[in-house]
Amino acid sequence: MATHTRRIKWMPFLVPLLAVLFSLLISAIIILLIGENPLTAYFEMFKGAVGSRLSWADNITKMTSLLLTGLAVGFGFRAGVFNIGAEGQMTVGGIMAVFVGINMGNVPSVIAIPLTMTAGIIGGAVWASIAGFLKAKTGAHEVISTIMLNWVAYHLSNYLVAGPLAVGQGVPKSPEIAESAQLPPLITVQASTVPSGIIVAIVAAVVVYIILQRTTMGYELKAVGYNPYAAEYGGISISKNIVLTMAISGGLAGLAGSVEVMGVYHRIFGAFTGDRGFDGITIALIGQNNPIGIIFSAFLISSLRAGSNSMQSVGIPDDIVTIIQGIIILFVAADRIIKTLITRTQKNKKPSLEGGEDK
Amino acid sequence: MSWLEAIFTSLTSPLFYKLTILSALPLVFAAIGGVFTEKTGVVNIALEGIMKMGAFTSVAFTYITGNIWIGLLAGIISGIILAGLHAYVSIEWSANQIVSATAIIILAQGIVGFLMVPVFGQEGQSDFVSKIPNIKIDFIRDIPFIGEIFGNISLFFYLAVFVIVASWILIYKTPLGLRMRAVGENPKAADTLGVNVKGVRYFGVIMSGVLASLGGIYLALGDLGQFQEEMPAGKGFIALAAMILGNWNPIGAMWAALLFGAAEAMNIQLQTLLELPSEAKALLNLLPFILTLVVVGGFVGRTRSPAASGEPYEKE
Amino acid sequence: MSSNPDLNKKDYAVFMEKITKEFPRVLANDKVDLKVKKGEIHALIGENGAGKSTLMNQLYGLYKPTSGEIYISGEKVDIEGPKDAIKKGIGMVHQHFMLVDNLTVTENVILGSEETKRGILDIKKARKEVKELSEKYGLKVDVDANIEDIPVGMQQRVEIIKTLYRGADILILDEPTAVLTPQEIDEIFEIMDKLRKDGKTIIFISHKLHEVMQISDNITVMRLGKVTGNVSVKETNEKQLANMMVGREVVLRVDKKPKEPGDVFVKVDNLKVRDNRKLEAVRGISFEIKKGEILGVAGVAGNGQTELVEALTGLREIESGKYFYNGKDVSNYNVRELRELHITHIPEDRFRYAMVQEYPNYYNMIMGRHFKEPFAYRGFLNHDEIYKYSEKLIKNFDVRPADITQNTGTLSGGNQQKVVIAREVSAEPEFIAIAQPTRGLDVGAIEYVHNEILNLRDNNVAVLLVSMELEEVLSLSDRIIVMYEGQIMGEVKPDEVTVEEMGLMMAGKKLKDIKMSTELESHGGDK
Amino acid sequence: AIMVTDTGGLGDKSFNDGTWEGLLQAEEELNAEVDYIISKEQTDYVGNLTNAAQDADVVVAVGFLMADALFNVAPQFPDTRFIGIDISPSEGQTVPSNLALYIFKEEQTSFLAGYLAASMTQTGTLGYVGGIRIPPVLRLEIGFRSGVKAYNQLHNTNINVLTGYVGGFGEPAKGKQMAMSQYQQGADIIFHAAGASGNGVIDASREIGSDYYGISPNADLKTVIDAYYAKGTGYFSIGVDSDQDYLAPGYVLTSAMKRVDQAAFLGIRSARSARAFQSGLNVLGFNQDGVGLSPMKYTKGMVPSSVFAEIAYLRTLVESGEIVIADTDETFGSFDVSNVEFPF
Ligand SMILES: Nc1ncnc2c1ncn2[C@@H]1O[C@H](COP(=O)(O)OP(=O)(O)OP(=O)(O)O)[C@@H](O)[C@H]1O
Ligand SMILES: Nc1ncnc2c1ncn2[C@@H]1O[C@H](COP(=O)(O)OP(=O)(O)OP(=O)(O)O)[C@@H](O)[C@H]1O
Ligand SMILES: [Mg+2]
Ligand SMILES: [Mg+2]
Repeated sequence: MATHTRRIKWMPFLVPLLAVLFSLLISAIIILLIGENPLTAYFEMFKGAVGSRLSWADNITKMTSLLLTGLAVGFGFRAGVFNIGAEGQMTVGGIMAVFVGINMGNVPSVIAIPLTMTAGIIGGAVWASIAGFLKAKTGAHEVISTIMLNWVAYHLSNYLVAGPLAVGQGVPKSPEIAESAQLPPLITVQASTVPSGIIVAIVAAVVVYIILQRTTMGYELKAVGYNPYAAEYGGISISKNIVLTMAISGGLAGLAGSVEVMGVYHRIFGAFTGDRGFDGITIALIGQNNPIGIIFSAFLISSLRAGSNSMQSVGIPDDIVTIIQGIIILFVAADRIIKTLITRTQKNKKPSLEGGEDK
Repeated sequence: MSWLEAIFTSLTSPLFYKLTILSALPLVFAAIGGVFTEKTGVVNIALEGIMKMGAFTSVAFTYITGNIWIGLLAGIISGIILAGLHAYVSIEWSANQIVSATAIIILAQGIVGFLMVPVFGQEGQSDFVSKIPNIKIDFIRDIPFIGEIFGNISLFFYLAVFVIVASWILIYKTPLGLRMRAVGENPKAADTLGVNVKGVRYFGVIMSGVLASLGGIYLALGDLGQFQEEMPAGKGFIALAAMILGNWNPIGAMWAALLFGAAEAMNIQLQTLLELPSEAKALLNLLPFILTLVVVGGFVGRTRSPAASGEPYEKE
Repeated sequence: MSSNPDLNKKDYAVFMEKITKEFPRVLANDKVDLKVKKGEIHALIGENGAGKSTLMNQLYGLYKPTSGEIYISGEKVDIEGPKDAIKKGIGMVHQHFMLVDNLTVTENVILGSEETKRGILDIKKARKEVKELSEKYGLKVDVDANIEDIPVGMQQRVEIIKTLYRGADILILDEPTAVLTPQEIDEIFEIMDKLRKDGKTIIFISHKLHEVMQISDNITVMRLGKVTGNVSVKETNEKQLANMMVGREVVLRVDKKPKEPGDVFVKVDNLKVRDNRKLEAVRGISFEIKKGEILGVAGVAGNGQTELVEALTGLREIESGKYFYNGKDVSNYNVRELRELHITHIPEDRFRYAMVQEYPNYYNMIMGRHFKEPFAYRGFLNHDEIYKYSEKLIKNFDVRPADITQNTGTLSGGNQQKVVIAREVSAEPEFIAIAQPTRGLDVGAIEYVHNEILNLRDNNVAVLLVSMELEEVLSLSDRIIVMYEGQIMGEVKPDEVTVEEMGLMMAGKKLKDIKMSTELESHGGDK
Repeated sequence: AIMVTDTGGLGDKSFNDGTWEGLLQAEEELNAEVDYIISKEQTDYVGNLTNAAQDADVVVAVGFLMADALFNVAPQFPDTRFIGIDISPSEGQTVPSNLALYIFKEEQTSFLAGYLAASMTQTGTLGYVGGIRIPPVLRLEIGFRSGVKAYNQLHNTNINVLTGYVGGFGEPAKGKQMAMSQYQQGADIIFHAAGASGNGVIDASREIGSDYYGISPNADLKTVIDAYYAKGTGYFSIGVDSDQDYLAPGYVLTSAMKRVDQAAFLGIRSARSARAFQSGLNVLGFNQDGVGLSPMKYTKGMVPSSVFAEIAYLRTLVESGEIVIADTDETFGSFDVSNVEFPF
């Protein structure tokens, strides 16, 4: 039997890599068209992303919440749930972290930090569980309910920071959480810090990976995601697992909220999530819903965004970076295009049908 | 005025019904657009991005040419192009449709942001341009109650009525519609009967581009006469919810949009009629979202999506 | 073997020459020749995965041959796609139904060949035409019903009407009898015969050799992607066909040793169960199964058997009545609780219910026990044990390819079934409910499965065997109940009942009424 | 001087653009070198401010969302002077000595807007549409209602204000519907403090107004004014933050402006002299030309001069401190100007 499509082991890495490359190429044309030099632009972008300690701090700060919301959405996808509500869950997570964090004044960090963080996780988990519960009990589509819950969370947080939680005159914002509840910075570069939240986020990714790959819980969640009928037949409760999936997914988004509060802002204000919940969808899908892949995709997007600020300094509009992101994601979606190109170049190299040169 | 009085006053005033329709209009277009694409088995969560692009392009071309009809046409074409891109990668390259649609949303945002200053000379929003005029029909205006609702109403209202009726007929009464439903449910079965699966899917996705862009154009050129970069401010996603709540049926989508619109209208009317602390008024804005949650959770429950929705169809 | 060299390509409705079809990792057809004469019923048989469907899909334009040529009525053709095939007068009824669930029968039939009146579907006319067709060939269908609401037998008939509606002269029927009852099969054969008399050519794929012998004129046998034989029905017999298919001697009769059953183990008392549409599907039935006994359940599909099995395995709520297991009332225990009590289940729709297609074989092999030692410990999966266990099962049950890491969904249908059977049989059952265990399997696999079922019995397992294959029920069961409209028509021993009596019970006659009328007859009541 | 925008970006025709105008003014009048950096998301602020601080001796930050970032970055660069526009410290927060903050007495400008609206209404009902209920918006609301209250006290009228909150700054469609609802309920002049949502309010005034006058919505200013005089009544909106009168000439009665350009210019000017730098919180009111009504380029002719006289007089009272405008719900309750006597 002839095997004529050889499996290329590093395909999972090659595809996103080439997606980035192609997008940069296409965007280079746009940059040329507006009369700028793409090489300078990309050099600046690179510098802005990883070129200095300051850019690393900026980059990692962005990456932390992206990674967590990416995990949240990706986890849901693995279990067959489209959690479009990470945004709202992150908001509620942040709110809960503030509620607990501001009361941690006399509590030592060893207790205050886990307590505040847990509050965020629970907040997000409970918020998401509403959608999970509705889906399990009445079949209400999670896309509807999470979208609605996003709006509810949004209005709620606006209400809180301007009303019951408000401090100060000009700014609708909550008070700062107690110092003991703040995440200590890993590294401080001038006013920028590399927040230790990144460690929390990476640990979360590893935990999610283990849950999915190594535990019976993961086995059951994935089974429900792939084929709920089979899961039920195998003695796996669908409704329990849907609620559980939503809770974990929302918990991760809630963690994103609390880490952002504890490590970056130390408080909430209206719309403090900055669309991270929606970014999570992108991150999850670029990372192919794989926790380890999501670490890389979060870093990719955070680097692009950090780099875009520096690109401005050489006259490139910030929107170019948004366009680059769009093109990258388009190529990730249509990874076939790239795979076809790869196999075509492979074939040109050795135009025979026979495989066998796999080493 | 008490709450009950306010609710009663509101329900008996023609304005409540007019506001309901106005809130529902953009959702109706986009949600039926969603119905078209998902009926053929392609998920398109990029309604939001297409609406934005349609809104932007229509105002941009109106601004440049001074002609609203060119603006309208350009807006629709922009929707077709974006949806066409989504269709191309989804249908030809079996792209993950959610990823692709996400890319479309981001692209729309990037392109619009990039073009704001070159086109309008400013970010954030355009100047006011002339907008698509309302249709005033005198004999309708003279009818009590009804006249206040429909006597002076956007052209898009009539367009929406046409779209609702026409899409229902198209989907449920024509060969193309039958093929759409078959392709979205079981593309392989349709294929074995010689139905052009790809062609039908292209049609569905492109129609979603046309309709979603109309939703955006209504907001910008039909309602406000201005483009704002934040448009459509989440309405594309609410439309997605309306499509699901309407069980992937144009009439259902219309009812879902009207439900949402009615809640919004009630919120607005209550704020006007009631003397409440400003906190309470701010919180009244939750009404449409909570009502939708209650309706979907408590009354509607399970909806049935086209079985092959979201799945690429490949031969061999 | 008869391949007549004198005949011209023109005399064949279908002439496929040296067809080769490669899939990424499989050579599905290897220089296959198929010659089908005009107006004949030509049977195509072979093991699971032999390449029958693949060959036919190429004839229907769904796949493009890697190489080889196709002639229709002597004319060389290049079939671009199904549309093209339909134009050339080819119709195909696929192994897996190609029906759109939420459309009506009429809509399914006209799809792709719709007629319109001023741009609007002319459903009225279409209904009439479909009705006429169904009457002409005796294919009873409810033209207005949604596909998802009609029984499989009717779905099968809809598939045939679909091809006739398009005016097909060459009909490909890929395993049309796999899911039908004996009565329905007889009906289909009558229709096929009628079609043959109308001058239509039929290619008929089946695993049931007696059917092949009964209806076809010529037979092509395939094995491992190649043609291994080409015979006329008159010159062959079942045994020879079986050997050609499998490449070895096959025992077509099961060898059941007599055995004294043990104590009553499963007891069902006045059980009532509702179906998905909330109608009562099981209407108060009672029976017992002893240890080491096979209780057969015969009946036409849709008479409550599925719901009964689902109720006994925890998948469906028991409306009323009692379900005792080993003396304990286990009514409405959930699936997991019942599995913990060593109740296992081979469901009817294995592809949908019994496996996660996207999971590798090693995961599917432990489904249902995935949380128990040795496969898991304190919530963590023990992959070493899982691998070891599934290697063993794959070897024991001869799943091909013998690769535990392959996703189950990528196996051939027959091998997917083996995975399910292997798992459920090896899960140390004390009571096993088996539904349609050999549906779609080739003779070699059937032989294997039958032996496994008998082994269970001999190991003192209580077995509930639901099958529409009368022969299967009769040869395997120790006792048989016949279900009709959710009730038991009678309980019989396989050696004390005639096929006719079974047939009458399946059609809704109570056993005691049948006995009475036969008595009347023998006492000369009917003169 | 380098300006760091908030996520609104340059070209927002609002705070960022206004501030940039202040910088340009400084370039012209003070020979300052000016540049800007646009922030796209909240996490950009710290990095952008840091980069700016490395390159310039004066850094201007725009928008209250930058408050925390600014308070973190400023101490890192003691030799650089920072100016925060529309930024105030939190309770108990000490302002670094190299940081000057500028906020506005929004209630002062909306007070005049309220008084003007009350003078102009023919129906005795006014409207107010807010965006999100945040402190500056709330101050605008209370200032507006204070203006109406003042008019009621001084003229013995009983004009009331219908209020509503859109719940967002980017939902013009909803803003418009809210305005339609208030107009229908009797309001003829609506003040908005709703950002881009308020454009819907402005559009509603034009749509309903032109329909009422029986003229085209695109009719020129003269036609609008003639129609207003012919009818004797009309429909108006009132803009906010910048001069929005031009958005719908003849329909936008006035705009309650917040002069961020002035703040930026004052800030840069003070930062460039060694001694005059006013670090800490600066609250700009009428006195510093930090707030005020728009010049009413299109609508001046519609307003009786007696109204302008009253407004000018009230403004002097506020400037001299004789009247303190309410800016909270509590102070609103006790706000009382009934003892004021116009000298004419
Ligand atoms: N689309 C496909 N891609 C890859 N391999 C395929 C595909 N379709 C069939 N095969 C493989 O080709 C071989 C022949 O399959 P085919 O379905 O033709 O068998 P069959 O004779 O119809 O078997 P059965 O009796 O089980 O229906 C099998 O090994 C199968 O796994
Ligand atoms: N709304 C406010 N929020 C915070 N601080 C304020 C506010 N109003 C006044 N202050 C503080 O009080 C100080 C003195 O205010 P004062 O009103 O005398 O100043 P002003 O410039 O004369 O203003 P006005 O125009 O109202 O007369 C201000 O510099 C400021 O620090
Ligand atoms: Mg921009
Ligand atoms: Mg087959």
